[in-house]
Amino acid sequence: MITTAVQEREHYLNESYGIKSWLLTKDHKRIALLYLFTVTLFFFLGGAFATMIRIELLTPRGNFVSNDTYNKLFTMHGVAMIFFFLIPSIPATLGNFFLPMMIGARDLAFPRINLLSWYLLVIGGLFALFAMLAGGVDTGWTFYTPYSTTYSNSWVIATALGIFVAGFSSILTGLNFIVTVHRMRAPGMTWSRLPLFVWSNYATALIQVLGTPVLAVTIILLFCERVFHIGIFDPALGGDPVLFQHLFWFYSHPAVYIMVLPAMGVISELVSVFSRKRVFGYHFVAYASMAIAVLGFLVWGHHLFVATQSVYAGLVFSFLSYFVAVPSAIKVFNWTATLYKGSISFATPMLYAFGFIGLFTIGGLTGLFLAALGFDVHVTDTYFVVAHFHYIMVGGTIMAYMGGLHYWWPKITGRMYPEGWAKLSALVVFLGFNLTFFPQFILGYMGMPRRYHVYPDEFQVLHVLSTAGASVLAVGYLMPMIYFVWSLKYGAIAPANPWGASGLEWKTQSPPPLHNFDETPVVTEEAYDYSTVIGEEVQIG
Amino acid sequence: MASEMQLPAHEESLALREQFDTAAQQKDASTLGMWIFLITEIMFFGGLFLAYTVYRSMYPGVFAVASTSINVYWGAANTVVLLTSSLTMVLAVRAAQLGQKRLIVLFLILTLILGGVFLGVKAKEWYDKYEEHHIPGPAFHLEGLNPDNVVSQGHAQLFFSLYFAMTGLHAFHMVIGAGLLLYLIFEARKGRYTAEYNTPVDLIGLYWHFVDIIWIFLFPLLYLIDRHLGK
Amino acid sequence: MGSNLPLFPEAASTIAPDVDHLAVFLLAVAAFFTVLIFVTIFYFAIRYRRRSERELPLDTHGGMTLEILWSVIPFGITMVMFSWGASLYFRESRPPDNALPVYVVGKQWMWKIEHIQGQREINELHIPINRPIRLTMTSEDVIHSFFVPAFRTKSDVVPGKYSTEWFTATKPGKYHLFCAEYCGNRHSGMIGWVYAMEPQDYEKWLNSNPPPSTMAESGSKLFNGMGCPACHKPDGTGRCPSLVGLYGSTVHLADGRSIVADADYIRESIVLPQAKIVAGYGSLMPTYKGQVTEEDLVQLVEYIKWLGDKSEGNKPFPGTQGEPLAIPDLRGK
Amino acid sequence: MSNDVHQHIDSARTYVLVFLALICLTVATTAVAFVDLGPFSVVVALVIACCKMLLVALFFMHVRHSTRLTRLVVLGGLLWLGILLLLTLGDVMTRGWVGVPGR
Repeated sequence: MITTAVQEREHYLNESYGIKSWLLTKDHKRIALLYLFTVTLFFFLGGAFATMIRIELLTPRGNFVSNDTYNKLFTMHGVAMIFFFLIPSIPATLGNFFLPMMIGARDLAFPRINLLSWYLLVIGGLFALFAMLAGGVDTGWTFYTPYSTTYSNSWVIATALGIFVAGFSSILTGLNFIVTVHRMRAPGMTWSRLPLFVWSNYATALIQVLGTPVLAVTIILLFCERVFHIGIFDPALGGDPVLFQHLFWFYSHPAVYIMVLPAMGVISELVSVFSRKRVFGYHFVAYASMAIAVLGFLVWGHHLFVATQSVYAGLVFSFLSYFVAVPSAIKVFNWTATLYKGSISFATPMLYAFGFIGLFTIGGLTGLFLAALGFDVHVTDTYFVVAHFHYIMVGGTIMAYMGGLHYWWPKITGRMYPEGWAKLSALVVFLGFNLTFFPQFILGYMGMPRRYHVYPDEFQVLHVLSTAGASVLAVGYLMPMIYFVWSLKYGAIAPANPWGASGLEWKTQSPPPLHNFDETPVVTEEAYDYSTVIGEEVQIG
Repeated sequence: MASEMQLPAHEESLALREQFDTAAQQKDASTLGMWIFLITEIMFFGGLFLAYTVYRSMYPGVFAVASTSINVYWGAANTVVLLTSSLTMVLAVRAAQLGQKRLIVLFLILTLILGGVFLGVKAKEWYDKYEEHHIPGPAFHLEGLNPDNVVSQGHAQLFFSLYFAMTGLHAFHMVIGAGLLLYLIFEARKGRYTAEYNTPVDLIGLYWHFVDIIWIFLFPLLYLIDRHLGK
Repeated sequence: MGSNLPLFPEAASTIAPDVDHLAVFLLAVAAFFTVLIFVTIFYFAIRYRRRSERELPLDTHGGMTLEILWSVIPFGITMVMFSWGASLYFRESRPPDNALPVYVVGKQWMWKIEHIQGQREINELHIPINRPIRLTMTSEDVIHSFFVPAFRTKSDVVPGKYSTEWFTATKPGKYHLFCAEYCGNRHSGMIGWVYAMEPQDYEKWLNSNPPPSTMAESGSKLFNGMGCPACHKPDGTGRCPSLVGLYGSTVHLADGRSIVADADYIRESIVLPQAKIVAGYGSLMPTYKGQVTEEDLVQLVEYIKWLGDKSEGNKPFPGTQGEPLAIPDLRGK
Repeated sequence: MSNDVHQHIDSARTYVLVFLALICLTVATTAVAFVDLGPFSVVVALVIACCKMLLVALFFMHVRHSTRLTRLVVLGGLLWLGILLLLTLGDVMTRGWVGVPGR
């Protein structure tokens, strides 16, 4: 009965057909799917590079690829994953799709700019792909001068241009989100009623808008220096390579928060829905997002503790770095407290949320290690750092991204994914992830430098463990790819609100109609009020 | 809200896009969007201002000598030209707010001409720099202020790299602005902008003034600071 | 298994045990909070698992006390981490005055090392134990990083300037030396060994590799060979400032600034002489960039450093027989 | 429906007066540049530039009549520029303070 009703109704997917209806769409939902498709491509591309890196590191000798190729592999892994997957991942797919729906809007404020930002990502991606196919780039994703400007003999310019263009995609998405949240909220949708996913995307948008332009101008300077040899960072002319690092990290440290803040937003949604409770300390979690966005701009110098930065600057940056710990801790504690006396379901998205909280906790706490100056001197530029940021970016962001995809899949596609397979894959991802990256903490403390093609024999056992974990992880990521596609045709038809969730996006049909709502919703209740969704009230405790 | 829009179909409602409920909401959103875009521009030029400040603090002497080699009178004249173009731009915005369709076109054309003059003077200055071998590269050479004053060519190149990067990116923004003005003139001639609907004129005005503000800082930093040393 | 799977690096410098103590503290805090969060989540998840599809829990409101507690307590703990790490960092940043100087020049993809006695090594560094060693380092090309895990210390080696690293080895042995900052194709081949030796073995090693001349001596030859004394006359009557007593002293510049004449200043004054003009002198010195290598430069620095001490009477070059290997106290002046 | 509730239209006279002030400041800053004020040359030049920026922003860009949100956006942008400059210069200016090269 539900089936026929759903199939007869018009929604954003069957409202028009043909390539043109997608490539020229101004519908935020379709643009979100274009993004989903694009970033998935880059995720598997980056994953392929990672696979080759891990195979190479099975043995201490460089006998799978040459050192030159290895350097290109880790550089392209970083470029593909960071600039073309992680940064656009949650905001541009899940955010694009659900931010307007969650605030009761028909679309983003600037739909044409939204489409433009997708095209910019694609153009940037094509530049980067061209560089990869033409021979690759070997500077590391950090492009440190003078190696990138003078010494590297690879496709630095094409890659940098790709990142430059993709940067504008990110800026425009951020701009669109900020204006949308300010100007497009439905009647009654006050700031303190905003879902936390909206708050965190708003905070992310601030970073995108304030940070990315600095990366853009840095890339322009890098470009000038490499092409014209004019010496803005060239020590031979009195330039300062450390200035490049300041400019680069002014963006690239906050960029970590571009990746993880939206993930935190997803987790807030998941934890609330699957324990059927309002997020504990809603206001604190919301303000924590804003605090992270602001404080994130004050700490970039902790990447430069051994880079011949002044000792006093190191002191200030270390001190400020610890301030970020507080809002992050607030979030973790509040998520945990939300579970207290809840009604906790073990649906797949919740498993990913548990995974996120655990791995993010480890990633965050090891961040405290790295902010401790005397300790950082030993472990910086080692596998300790590699492990730390993979706990944040893979254990954090990708876990949340997967959790969010499962959670919203029924809304996006109108189909349910197979729960059993999904639970299995969540488990496989969690185990594979830890096996891959936990040994790297030990490797790092033992002194294994990052970006090493060959390494001393005594590190091999840990590297083998890590590679074993990576193959498990790869299976964990391939499984959803397969069953998601499978579900498009064979999945059960999804009801409008399969989880008993309270957000506005669940108050419309699955998949949503072209303009999201049949009529503009009027909001009269706080966020995460489940009493109207679930009829019966049972006290548990 | 939406039902209030059932007014006679004049240009205002035609210009209302479907995601908005009211024209006021649309104008607010566009204005906010423009301001946020200008913030990104502040940060974009901010990187250059940072590089300038860092190197100037490291090599104040050379920067003073290099700065003195630029013709301050062209710079000052160009500042006046650009400020005048800001005046004509704001008068164009005013004309649009009052719905004076012919005046909009007139002031926009004046703004465009002044922008062109600015770029022309800028081109002349760059050409002078080329003649004087002040373009960073193998042929670069900057003379000292007197025979006893040998200038560190590397540091002087840093100054001119920044000079060309900063004035170049500024000029690039002017060119974009000129393109936007052409579009406005074209539309304004068709009588597109009225007292009710003039958001594009308003927004491009904001952009033009912003580019002006950047120049307001470039002028003293590049032309004026330590000029007295070169007397 | 123990030898096949080492899980903890050797600690062979005075600072290493202190870094390890900090590491243990950090690990304890991290383990406590990780276990706390994991256990709590597990407990809540099982205890409050959903028993019926239609159950609705009562709202538990957020509590201000809780929020303040779990903000303030972690913040307090992080401040302990900050102070501990910072004090260690200060120690790592300030070499003791009696440290033995060694010069390091990094280039793609090798470490070139010169002792002030004149011995040169590539990808190997021989040092005595229980004696602070002060590395003055620079790079000929890109950024490298001098990393000795057993000493728990590293510093980037940046072209165009000097960086400093110091350590005191405590155990004789052979320790890994890694380049930790990605530097191109054979980055992972830019490795070597640090040999920490008993003082008498070190002495033996020095004597078995007699160099043609000490660093300061080589520097003095370069200095004279390039014609520097024509202008830089020792008595200060030349067209350029005298370099006697320069090292470690405060220099007043023409633009009004004052700086301490350290290795960086001397290096810069040779390759980019116009960067900092001494008050009262014209900027007539031409650049020697391209005419001197980084290895020449460290010899010149060592020579000028020796000139800095010479005001106290004619001393032999450091590193020659019987001379104490000491550098003047920079901070004292 | 009035969509222009907060649209203030300044008189052309105001704009011309602001313009004249801007020209005067330009002349002043150019003239002062030839006078040796020591380190104050920079201060004076930047103060005049800031005044000019304020005139353009407040009058030509209508910040005077704009919403609190717009003003917040402008201040935020300047604050972030300040962060970028301040923290980086904090490093550059304090290099070598401990008397050890590279620290």
